[in-house]
Amino acid sequence: MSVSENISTIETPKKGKIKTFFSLLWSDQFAFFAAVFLILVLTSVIFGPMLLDYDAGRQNLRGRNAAPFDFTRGWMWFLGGDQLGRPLLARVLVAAQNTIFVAGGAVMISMTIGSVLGVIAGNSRGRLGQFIPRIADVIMSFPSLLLAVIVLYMLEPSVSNIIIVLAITRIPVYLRTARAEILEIRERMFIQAAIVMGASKFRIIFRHMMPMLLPTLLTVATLDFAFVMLAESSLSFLGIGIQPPDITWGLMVSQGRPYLTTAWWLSFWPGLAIIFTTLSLNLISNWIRIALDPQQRWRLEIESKKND
Amino acid sequence: MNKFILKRALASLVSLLFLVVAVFFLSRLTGDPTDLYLPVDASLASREQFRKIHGLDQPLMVQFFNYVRDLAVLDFGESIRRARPALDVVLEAFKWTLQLALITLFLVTLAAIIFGSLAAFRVGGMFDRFATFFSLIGASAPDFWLAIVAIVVFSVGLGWVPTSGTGTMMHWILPVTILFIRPFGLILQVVRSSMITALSAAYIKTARAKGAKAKSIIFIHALRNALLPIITVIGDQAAGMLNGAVIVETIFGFPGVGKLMIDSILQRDFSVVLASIMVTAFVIFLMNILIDLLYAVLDPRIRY
Amino acid sequence: MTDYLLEVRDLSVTFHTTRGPVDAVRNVSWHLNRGEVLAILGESGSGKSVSAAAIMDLIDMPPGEIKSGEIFFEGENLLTMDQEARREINGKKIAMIFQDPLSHLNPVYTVGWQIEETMVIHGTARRVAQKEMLSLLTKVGIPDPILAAKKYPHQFSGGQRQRVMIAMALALKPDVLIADEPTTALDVTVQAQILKLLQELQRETGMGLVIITHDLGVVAEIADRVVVMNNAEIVESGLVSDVYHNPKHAYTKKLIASAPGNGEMSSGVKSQEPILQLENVSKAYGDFVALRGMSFELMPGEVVAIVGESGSGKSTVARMLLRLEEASGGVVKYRGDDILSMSSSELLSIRRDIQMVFQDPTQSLNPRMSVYQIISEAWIIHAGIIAKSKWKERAGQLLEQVGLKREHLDRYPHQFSGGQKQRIAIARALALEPKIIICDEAVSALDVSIQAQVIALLKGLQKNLGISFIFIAHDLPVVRDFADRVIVMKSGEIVEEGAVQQIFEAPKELYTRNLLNASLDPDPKVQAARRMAAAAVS
Amino acid sequence: MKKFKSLLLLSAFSMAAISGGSAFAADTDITIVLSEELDLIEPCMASQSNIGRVVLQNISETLAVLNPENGELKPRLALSWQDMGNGKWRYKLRDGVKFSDGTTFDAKDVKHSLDRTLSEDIACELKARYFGGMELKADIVDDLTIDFTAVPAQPILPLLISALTIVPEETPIKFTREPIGTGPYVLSAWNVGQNIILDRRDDYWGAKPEVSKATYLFRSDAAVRAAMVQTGEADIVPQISEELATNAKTDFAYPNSETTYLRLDHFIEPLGDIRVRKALNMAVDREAFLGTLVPKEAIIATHMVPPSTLGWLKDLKPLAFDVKAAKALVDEARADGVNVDEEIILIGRTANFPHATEINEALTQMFNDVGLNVKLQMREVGEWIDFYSKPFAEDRGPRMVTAQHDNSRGDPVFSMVWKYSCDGGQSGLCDKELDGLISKASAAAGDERAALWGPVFKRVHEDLVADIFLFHMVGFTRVSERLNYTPSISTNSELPLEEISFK
Repeated sequence: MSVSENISTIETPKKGKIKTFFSLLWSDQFAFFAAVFLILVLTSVIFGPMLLDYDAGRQNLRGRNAAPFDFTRGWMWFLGGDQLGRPLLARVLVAAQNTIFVAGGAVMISMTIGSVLGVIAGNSRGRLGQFIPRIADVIMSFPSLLLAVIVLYMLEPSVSNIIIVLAITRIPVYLRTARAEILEIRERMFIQAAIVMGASKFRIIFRHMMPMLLPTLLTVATLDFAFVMLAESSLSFLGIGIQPPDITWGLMVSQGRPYLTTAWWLSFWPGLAIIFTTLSLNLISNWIRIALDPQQRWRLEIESKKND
Repeated sequence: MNKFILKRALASLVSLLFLVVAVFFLSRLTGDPTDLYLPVDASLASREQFRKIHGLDQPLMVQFFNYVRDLAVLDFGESIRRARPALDVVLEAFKWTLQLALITLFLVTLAAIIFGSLAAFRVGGMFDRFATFFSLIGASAPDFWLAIVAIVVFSVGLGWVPTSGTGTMMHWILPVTILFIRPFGLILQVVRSSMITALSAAYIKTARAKGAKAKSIIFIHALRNALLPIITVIGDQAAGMLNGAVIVETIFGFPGVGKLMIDSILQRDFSVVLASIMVTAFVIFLMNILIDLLYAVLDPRIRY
Repeated sequence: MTDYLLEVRDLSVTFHTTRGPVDAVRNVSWHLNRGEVLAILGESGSGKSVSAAAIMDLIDMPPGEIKSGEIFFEGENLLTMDQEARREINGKKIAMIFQDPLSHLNPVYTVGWQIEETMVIHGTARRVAQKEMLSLLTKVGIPDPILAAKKYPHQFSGGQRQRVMIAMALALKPDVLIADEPTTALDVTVQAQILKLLQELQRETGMGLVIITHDLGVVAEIADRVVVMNNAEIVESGLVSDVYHNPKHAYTKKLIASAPGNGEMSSGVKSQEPILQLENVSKAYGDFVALRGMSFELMPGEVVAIVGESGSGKSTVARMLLRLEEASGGVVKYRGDDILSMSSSELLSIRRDIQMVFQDPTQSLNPRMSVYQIISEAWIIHAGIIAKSKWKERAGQLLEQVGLKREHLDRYPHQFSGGQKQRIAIARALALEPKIIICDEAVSALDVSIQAQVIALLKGLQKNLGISFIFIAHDLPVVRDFADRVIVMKSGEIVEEGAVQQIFEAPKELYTRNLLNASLDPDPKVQAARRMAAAAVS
Repeated sequence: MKKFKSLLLLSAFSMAAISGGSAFAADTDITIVLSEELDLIEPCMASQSNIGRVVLQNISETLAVLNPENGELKPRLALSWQDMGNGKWRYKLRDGVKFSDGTTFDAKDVKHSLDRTLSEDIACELKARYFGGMELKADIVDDLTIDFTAVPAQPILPLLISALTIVPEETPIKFTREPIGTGPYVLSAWNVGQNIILDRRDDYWGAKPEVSKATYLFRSDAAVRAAMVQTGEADIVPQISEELATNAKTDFAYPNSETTYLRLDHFIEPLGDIRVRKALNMAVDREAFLGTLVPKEAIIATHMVPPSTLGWLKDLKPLAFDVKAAKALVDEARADGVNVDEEIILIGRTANFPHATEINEALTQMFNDVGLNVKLQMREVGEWIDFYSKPFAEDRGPRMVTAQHDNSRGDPVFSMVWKYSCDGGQSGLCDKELDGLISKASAAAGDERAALWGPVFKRVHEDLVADIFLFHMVGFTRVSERLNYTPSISTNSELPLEEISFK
């Protein structure tokens, strides 16, 4: 309890920020490997379609459902071939881009809109503060499947429109989180101090409230990222999601589903990619939560000391 | 208290009306059921006859006012597909969804609270790490994939449980298990973090100074304080389940409202879509009010 | 084996933290006899609570670690006992009460249930415990115990909550009661009552009492012996009067010297055109009236202290005149203009002139901004105070002015101690070159030695910069040292108003007198004399 | 702990309470798994395959039954029929037939059945599918004789009438949920969402079938359906996917009368150009699909209708797969100023048939390989139908629509009018000569009719290269080893329990 105050005044040798970051990351091995995996995913997001688009798309009907771990056909066939004779490894790597774009785009958009609305709702004591949460209620009870059908009927089924669908459905999450946080933050003493100093509403929101809100929103966003990825694959399963020739992991899993008993690898690898990505995100978000929380942080630091 | 309930009910009613208007007009943007319902080579005459029978030939506003007028006497219209009152169709399906949701939520809550609390008691311990890790893996897998693998393994391979359908208690095991996994992971995480907060609260120190046993510290002193966020997240999950577990219902042939809704959407059976949204939204709003009341029961500091 | 009831021997506890292992206590030894009151005196961070936590098995391991030492209770070493045996002792043989009873009582259970639980845990039947609970509540002076038992902690006042805690701790008539800062954050009159209650109960049961405190007054009032701790070690121990009158260690000397209420009192400032005038300012929350028509004036360079117990409305005044809340009625004139009716743009220029320092610096500084950002924010908001090129320089000056270093500019609030944080908050207020600073309990949360330093700082500002202060406080000795004029408030009204000397030396009102009497003097002899006097009256 | 146990017990009880006990099953009871729940059990909707599989010839019977092998009609509730000229046909009805409600079957029931099906008040699919574009009425001659008159005269009226399901005259003119019929089975329970149970009738007029009771279940997932036969939960699954059909003992392929094809929009460049259409046809490696994405039992199509259909031409040959020649055709068209680089959208329908998406993907690549610019869009049925059926959008670009057409009635008229005449709802072309050929063939009867359809097929396939025909598809049925049942082309629309026997 009172010990912490004592400690915080002790001068510490300044470790580089990056080095601290890595030692904190290394101290949670789960999170470390999660980070490594996410970097791999990110690499394939950036370079996958650039390098492998042709291989991933080239079909060969007579060589379909090639079994995995066959070393004679080169590394690209290591994970086997799909139902149209395309190398699965290349497809998984290429599909990373759309998958991450869909999830990332939806999360980004819903986070932006949701938190803007939530911040407005949290800051206004009048009608608006009452009205905005109702929007969240309505969106939450509006079935996402119907929304998907409406949007995709009026627009075209494409990656960007799927993003719109998923983004709309996720707005309430951020709206509610942001509003609840703001309601709490606005009672904090340093907000009052800023008011006393004459800070404008704008300044209070962006300079004082947002930095407090952001970590919470980011934690929610990481978890939501996983959720959106799974939701996208569910939409594909129901036939109203992304459609070929676009590919995502979710689509690959749902397309491979009929072959589950005859060629398990079709849905297994992309499924594994989804699991690993969501798992990594969850682990990383756990780690971030601990690393950002001064009351929890020591757990990591003790570990990192041990490892030094 | 009564004033609070009234206010909440009124707000919910407004939301519900909003929803009806939005769904009514938006769903009609997705096309005409006539083409879907009749064979592709049906004549123009039979198309027109169909539209007339179902009132689709009238201007949209007239359709809407007719709908609202009927709704005022709780007539939700008739299902085009099933030639029955839409409400009957929905309630029949909702019964299944409700059972499935209640059983699953009961088990999830029980399990998540027990495992989450134990994980929180020794943060970073072996139990904590494993509980977290496995709950995350389960929650990260696409559920349709898990469902089919489960059928292949447990029904076809091992023959322990029937593949699908309803009927005996055994039939419920697989769908409930699959439905269990994702909310379990999520609620477990919330229980864990909420319990960590509660267990580090000052009153826990008092309880320890009193000599209270570990079990009583966890489940009596900390748990009740930690319940509020847990109930919130359970409420969210329940809302999701009440909207229908589409995937599980589809794969396991469970005649729930989720499958009904997706089918009706794809078939443009508007009155069923509207009725199912209204029924589920009504129940969800009701549940939210109950949750707010439950807050006040659990935490005496909350008064409305 | 020892003959003491409780003995701590050579205890060393280390906490593993961000910056490596930190010793919480080093080789601490003390003992307690039956029927004795021992005080452990120390400032925050001195490690004064750690040995108690070790006795009660409350140290989380990790991050804590008991490096060495033994704790004997009735001749048995607690540290080598198994968990179950220690749990049996807790609450039954050794009980503990804490500072801030609101957070230490479980908010979701009735107080009756919580008191009963102590007994039920150790094997009393629920029905017997119920009866016992009611008599305990009566004993600790809770009115209408049957009704009170069904209430929840938040429905009680601070003093009553501490009484409930005491009832809970004494339920099984323990041999030792450890009280960790039991009266901090309570009003002076309530503090006096609680200490009296503890004394009575201690005499009645003959238990040993360990009282952990930072307050010399509490030590003087209640303790037989004192152990002084600083920086994880015991620096001095002995009988209370010996230690007070003949302190041996430099730290003890400094501590006694910095006790407030001994300095010279101000003789007041010249009466002139007031800088701030409050006329009939009132505030009501629904039916509850927090402030009933308050009026007073503030002269340039004057320090007006507003004192009163919690709920007296003293903080409400500050919030009104800063427009943090809208007043229900009245006028606040700043240099002739009414603040309460200003538009937000007019208000902006007033904001520059009237600044505030809040009670808790940990909360009033944005944790995500560096010290430089915190200070320079004022200049972003009020353009034109100084040129941007000089910000760094000026911020450095301000830090030095409040007794910090220039290098501290790039650090973040959590890297400072409480006193340092409050200095930063003052520097932030000074950045705007204000005419008036309102201090809302600005030194209440600080340790005495730091309190003295901050008051000295504020005094300097008053003298050198001619800043006026409205100094809101519940702690009378501090007010005595700093204020020119004192306003005593109760239930939203002014009870008495006058120059500091008049209030402290010749209070007119009974309420003021009671307030003064209840505040504890660090000198055990003075306290003893007061007790005698009080006993003689009753 | 004790509390916890009792909680478990409680939940177990609550589960037991919701689940009904399963009844004892006789070994002549069978279970059939359909792909989706029936919306209705309405005899006049029996042309919907899932309804037909339950209703047709089990609950409701028809006057005659089509033998899909040779296109002949077999008497069922009618004993005989004859053409009276002027579009009138006289039917002699079977005597001694009773409905399951005990009433006797006679001409009044037949008339009511027709009137009900044609009624303006309910939208019967039988009417839309078979009785559109004509005036049809029934006149009772005597109790067991009835006349049907169609204006204009329908040479294939008996074929059309064979689709009519017979209900008792008491049946109200609105959709029923309790169908009464003359069939060998009676609907004894419909637990919505769970199952439909048919029980064998003792007072059926014909031979007593072996199956005593049939329970219909509904599972939309093919893998689950197939697994249910494996686990013994079901006996017949009419539709499983080809990958799952791996067990020769239980899994049977049958032609399902569906034909997959790509409808080309001749009105829009470059699809208006025959060279481009030819190139598209030559780009498709149909052989490569067989045994991969399309079951090897499927037949490469040159017609819109399956081979068992009247007038089918054996000697029509598909355009051979030839990438080089196709490219040359495209280049030729380009040289003539046809905008062959225009993006052509290929519209597929999700879950239209097994592997619909993959087949469309594969087709897209094949088209692009011959130098055309084809992009795939998979749409859900409600959107897809807007592209498939008229009216087409005014400002549309070049489009191809993948579709599957079902003609199990043995006569091309059910296909060719709608798909190829200028007024046809799904026709992508308008060719006056073809229109003439179609109307001539439609008006003819007997052998002449068969002969007249030939030129129509030829015109479509060879002269116009109208569309891209792909395959006459097959379906797979999984049948439990304890049953004797062989699926046929009609399994797609009906599943008569009387054809099932036990080993």
